[in-house]
Amino acid sequence: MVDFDPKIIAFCCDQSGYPSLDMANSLRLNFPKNVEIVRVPCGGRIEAHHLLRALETGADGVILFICYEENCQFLRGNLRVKGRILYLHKILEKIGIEKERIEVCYLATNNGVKLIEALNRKAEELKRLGPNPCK
Amino acid sequence: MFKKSDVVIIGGGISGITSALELKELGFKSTIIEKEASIGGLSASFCCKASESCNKCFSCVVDKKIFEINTNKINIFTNTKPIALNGSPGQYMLTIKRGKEKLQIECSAIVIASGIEPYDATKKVEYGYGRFKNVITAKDLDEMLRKKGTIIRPSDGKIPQNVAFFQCVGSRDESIGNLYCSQVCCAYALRLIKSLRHNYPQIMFTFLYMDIQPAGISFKKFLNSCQADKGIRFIRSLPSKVYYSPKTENLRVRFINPDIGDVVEEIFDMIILSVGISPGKESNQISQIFGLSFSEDGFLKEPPYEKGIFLAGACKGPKDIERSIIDAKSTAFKVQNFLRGLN
Amino acid sequence: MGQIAVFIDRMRQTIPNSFIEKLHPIIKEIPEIGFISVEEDLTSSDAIQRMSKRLEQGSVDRMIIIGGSPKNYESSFHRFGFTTPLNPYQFSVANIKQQSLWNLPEEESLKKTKEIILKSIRIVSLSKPIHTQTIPINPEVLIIGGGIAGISVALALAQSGIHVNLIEKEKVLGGGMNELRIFYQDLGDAQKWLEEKISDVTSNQNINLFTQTELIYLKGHIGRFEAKVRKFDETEIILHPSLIVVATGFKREIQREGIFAHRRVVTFSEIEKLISETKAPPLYWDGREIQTVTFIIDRVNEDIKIDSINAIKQALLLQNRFECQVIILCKDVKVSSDGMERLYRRARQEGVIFFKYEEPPKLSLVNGQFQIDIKDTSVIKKEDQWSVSILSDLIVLSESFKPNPSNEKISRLLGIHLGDNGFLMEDNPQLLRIRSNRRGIFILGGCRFPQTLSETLIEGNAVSEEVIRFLRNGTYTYELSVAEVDPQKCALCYTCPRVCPHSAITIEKYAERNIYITYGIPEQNQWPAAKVDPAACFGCGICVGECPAKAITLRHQPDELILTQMGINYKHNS
Amino acid sequence: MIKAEQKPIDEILRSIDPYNKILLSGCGACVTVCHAGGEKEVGLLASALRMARKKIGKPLEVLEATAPRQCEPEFALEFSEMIEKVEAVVSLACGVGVQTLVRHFPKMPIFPGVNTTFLGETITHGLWEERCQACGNCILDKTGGICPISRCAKQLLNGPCGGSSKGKCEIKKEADCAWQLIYDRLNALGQLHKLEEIIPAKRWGVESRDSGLRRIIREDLKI
Repeated sequence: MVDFDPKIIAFCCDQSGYPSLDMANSLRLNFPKNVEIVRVPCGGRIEAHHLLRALETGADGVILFICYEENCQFLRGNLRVKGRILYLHKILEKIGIEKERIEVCYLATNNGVKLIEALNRKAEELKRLGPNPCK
Repeated sequence: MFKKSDVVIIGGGISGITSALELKELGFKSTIIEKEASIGGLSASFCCKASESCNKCFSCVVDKKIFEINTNKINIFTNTKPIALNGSPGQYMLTIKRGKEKLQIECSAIVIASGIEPYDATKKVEYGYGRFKNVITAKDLDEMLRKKGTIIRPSDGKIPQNVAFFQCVGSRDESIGNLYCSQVCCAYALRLIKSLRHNYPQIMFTFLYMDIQPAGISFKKFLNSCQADKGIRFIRSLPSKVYYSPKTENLRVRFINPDIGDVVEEIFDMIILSVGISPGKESNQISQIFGLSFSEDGFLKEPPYEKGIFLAGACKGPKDIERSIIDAKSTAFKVQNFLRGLN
Repeated sequence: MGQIAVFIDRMRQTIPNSFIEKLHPIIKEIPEIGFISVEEDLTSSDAIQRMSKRLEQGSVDRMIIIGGSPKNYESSFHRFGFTTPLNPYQFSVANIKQQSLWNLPEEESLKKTKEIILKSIRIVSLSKPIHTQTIPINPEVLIIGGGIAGISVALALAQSGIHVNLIEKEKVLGGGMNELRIFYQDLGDAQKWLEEKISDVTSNQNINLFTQTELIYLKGHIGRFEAKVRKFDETEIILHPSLIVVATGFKREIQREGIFAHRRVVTFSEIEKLISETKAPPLYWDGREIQTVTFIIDRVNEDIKIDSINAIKQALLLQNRFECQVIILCKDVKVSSDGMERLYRRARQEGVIFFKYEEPPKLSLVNGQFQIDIKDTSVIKKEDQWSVSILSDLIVLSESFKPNPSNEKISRLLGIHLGDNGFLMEDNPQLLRIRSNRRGIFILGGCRFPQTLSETLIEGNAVSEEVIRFLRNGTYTYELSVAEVDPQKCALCYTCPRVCPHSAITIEKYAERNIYITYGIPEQNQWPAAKVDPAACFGCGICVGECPAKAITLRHQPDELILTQMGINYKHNS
Repeated sequence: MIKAEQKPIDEILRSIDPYNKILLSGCGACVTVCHAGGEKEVGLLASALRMARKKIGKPLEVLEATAPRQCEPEFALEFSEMIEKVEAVVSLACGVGVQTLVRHFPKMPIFPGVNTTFLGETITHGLWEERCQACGNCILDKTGGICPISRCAKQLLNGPCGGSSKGKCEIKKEADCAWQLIYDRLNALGQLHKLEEIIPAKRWGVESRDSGLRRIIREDLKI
């Protein structure tokens, strides 16, 4: 295990991820050290190339906080991004990068605790995986 | 102090909030009177009950509405109660009391969204709520999940292994005089079970019920997925008594198991009572102030339209969050008709 | 580019003064900064007023707020006519409440705060103003379906002075409600009530009633729909509604195989009609006096409570008025409607016998009567659980509630979704039952999910309320924070119209084909490309994520903004 | 339209292994429509290639460009300036587009990034099916508008083989038997008599690719 602070880019859907983040902020929960928050209007806005760019430009892992299935404000955004992640995982596999570096976490508006748990778990996992070899 | 508002809304739960927001969109100014320190009411105390996908508990919708009302600059009086109503329809003068301070609000119409209370489970003595530590209500469990994020036995703080849900506690019960179905608890309890099963696959649940009441479009799909889950046992029988063993703090439950065809006693390490809905504590006072009558079941009864007093949400009968929102929208429509002089 | 104003929100003393003092020198180092102002609570209305005043004086053209969640500020600025020289999109928020900066040691926390501030300055430098657009909107509505749902909305809207076009494909109004004769609450006459409603509709000046009429196509979006309807005599009319309400109802279907094909197996509607039309006992059906009636419900549609209600109501009437013996066989007694538990208890007291079954009961014919064999599960001891045989003159069988067969056509014509079960719309809490996936189209009643009359009426009011909200001002204003297609790049691949959940994208001839013609392009010179209708777009960005040609941008969140948020300095990279 | 599928990334990586700076060229026509080589796929592949090479310690510089239609010489020539700067090109256009580049840039190594698969139709979003094999002599008029050359595994011209079972093909079980479809359609049109006409064997050697490179020459259009 390498001791380092993995850089995590957290994409937060404005409908669930960001309100949960706000909740976590007001509860003053402890975040992993190196997190970059990206706010998007809906999970469906997140494109595969954003995620690859994130890994390419220095992130060790990416986590997507999007709405539960059947609860997307825009009805299908979460399903669309789920498909993109599946496609992306295939690419990552081909180029020899652990697909765990890109992960989806489903949230509702009031899951601040779950968000922090997911982030901390992710940080631990990335520590285990070691730094991203492609940065 | 003296204020003016088109509409005064009594109660800042989900129905009150929705009414206020809709009335604002319809072009009317409204004021919310809430007896607690913060708005949201009962609906705001629920946690998200998603498992792998959304289970339609509507707690996120409530969250969004509360966010909306907080940023919408609607007059809200918290820690406030109405104490007297004067004037006539279209020109009411409502006196309210905040702490020791008394205020008066002039308004044209009043919406009452005083909501409901969960049934007081201590009244069902045989289940031992309040006496046995590991008997809690579904409401308590919900709060536990929201605050601590986990389910634990109150007696020892451990995650339970074998949990029983008792349905119809305080509903459809002649012995306590509640001759109505609370309409929400079947789906509510099953959602709780489903989400707990997702997070803690090791916990086994027993669901003791009388009849399963349907709850909307995808309920059938949801129920099928619950029934297919081997960790949830459905038993059509309401338990008669709960015994307590002080040593292990476990609970022995006596009920009829139709599969075995006999009265059985089983040990559970935790019992959740699916408490029903009862009329709000304040409804007596409110009925006096606003001159309202009660339905057979003790809920408030809609007064005639000309009075300019409207009911919204569950105070006129049990409703889930979704139906409360729809009902509040419908009430907002009636209020706007009244204020515009249509009938 | 002008300078940037900085507002620090202390969020009612959440940020300590000492920390703000330490922030000042850091912010002052940044060259683009115009001025700094500290507020106690920036979401309060007087603070916003002070803010606008301050912005009017300065030479700044964008601003950042150092404070809490951007969602709080955004909703107050976007909604309340933030009247400053600044466009509400030319600001960004440095959320220093995030990531628990306070739990860190001070030095680290200051460093991180600075990073966050610098990031939001980069974001605000990229942001472009986004304006609003207003379209006029006529108070005209199209209601599809003349059942009770459609009727109640039509009457409510007409009363508010809205012009209503009500189309119904049958000859008469009422739809499924025509089968209901008696209300369960007070046993009142449902047909009389319905007739009054129908006569209100036909006599109302504001309601344009088209019976035997079907929708054949729909173009356009909210505020500017164009609907063509065809009457029974093949004449076609074009309507221009601003909003559409879909209330096409559901279909009842009975599967009559085996013994259920017998003439004395009747449906709920048939027994309802028989009860309401027979004045005094005895009751006759198929030339035979009826003394015992058995209801078999929950064979289909276990999740719909209408059958339970009807069965209990009819059982009481049969028992009281016609001195019949009634037996109800069901899986669950569904009493989750107001007053139903009392009715159920009354039925039991009056002698209606209830059996709950897990396995479907067996039926046979014995001497012209039905024999129904069912296990009596109310007995505790298993060895005592005898199979009970009931002899019955009449069987009332529940019909299944099926989606209206025209739902598929409706969903295709209107661009609204079908759920998995064939009813309209998927079950998504955000839709609140009455909204469809398209802005300006509402759905209510049985076409979404069969439910009781009183619930449908409440929904009808809720829909009327939504409609009036839109039509109240005579205009509809929306922000242009939407997706936009670059017609030059569009490959016409039809990806975006297919994926747009709001059916806001169409392929239209609108782009210029000939660059010499710049203004008011005549039809023959237009070139097809995907077009997002800004009034119908919700700005979710799903199409942007899908477009293979990268021809679509989300105006309020272009790629460069996302990359900047990720910490990539966009300018250097491209 | 032409349908294509992106090549496996490892295959592309192998072909560009010796180079350190490449151009990734996309095409805005058919391959964009089938999500194989439009601007978005170019960006995605560029990132993936860069990352894969960085991982093995041989960083790769990738230029990205997308032409509206790579198979036109003028559009291909628009790449000239960029091609001067790189050591190799990976083209995500169909085989035609790749060869247009090859013709115009004789000295530049140019590799295909997609497998050009077939001429097909969109069934639903994300599902494409072959419909035409460009045989050069269309017989759709005789077969009720359903092409047995592209849709029958055995390219039979006169009725199904013995393997047609319950309307499905014996070679590919999930595919419909083309001759079943032809029969059903002609039946629906009331034109079953058309089946009585024997379709003569195709003269592949004369009208199709077996006779060598096919060309269309329009003297009137020549400049």
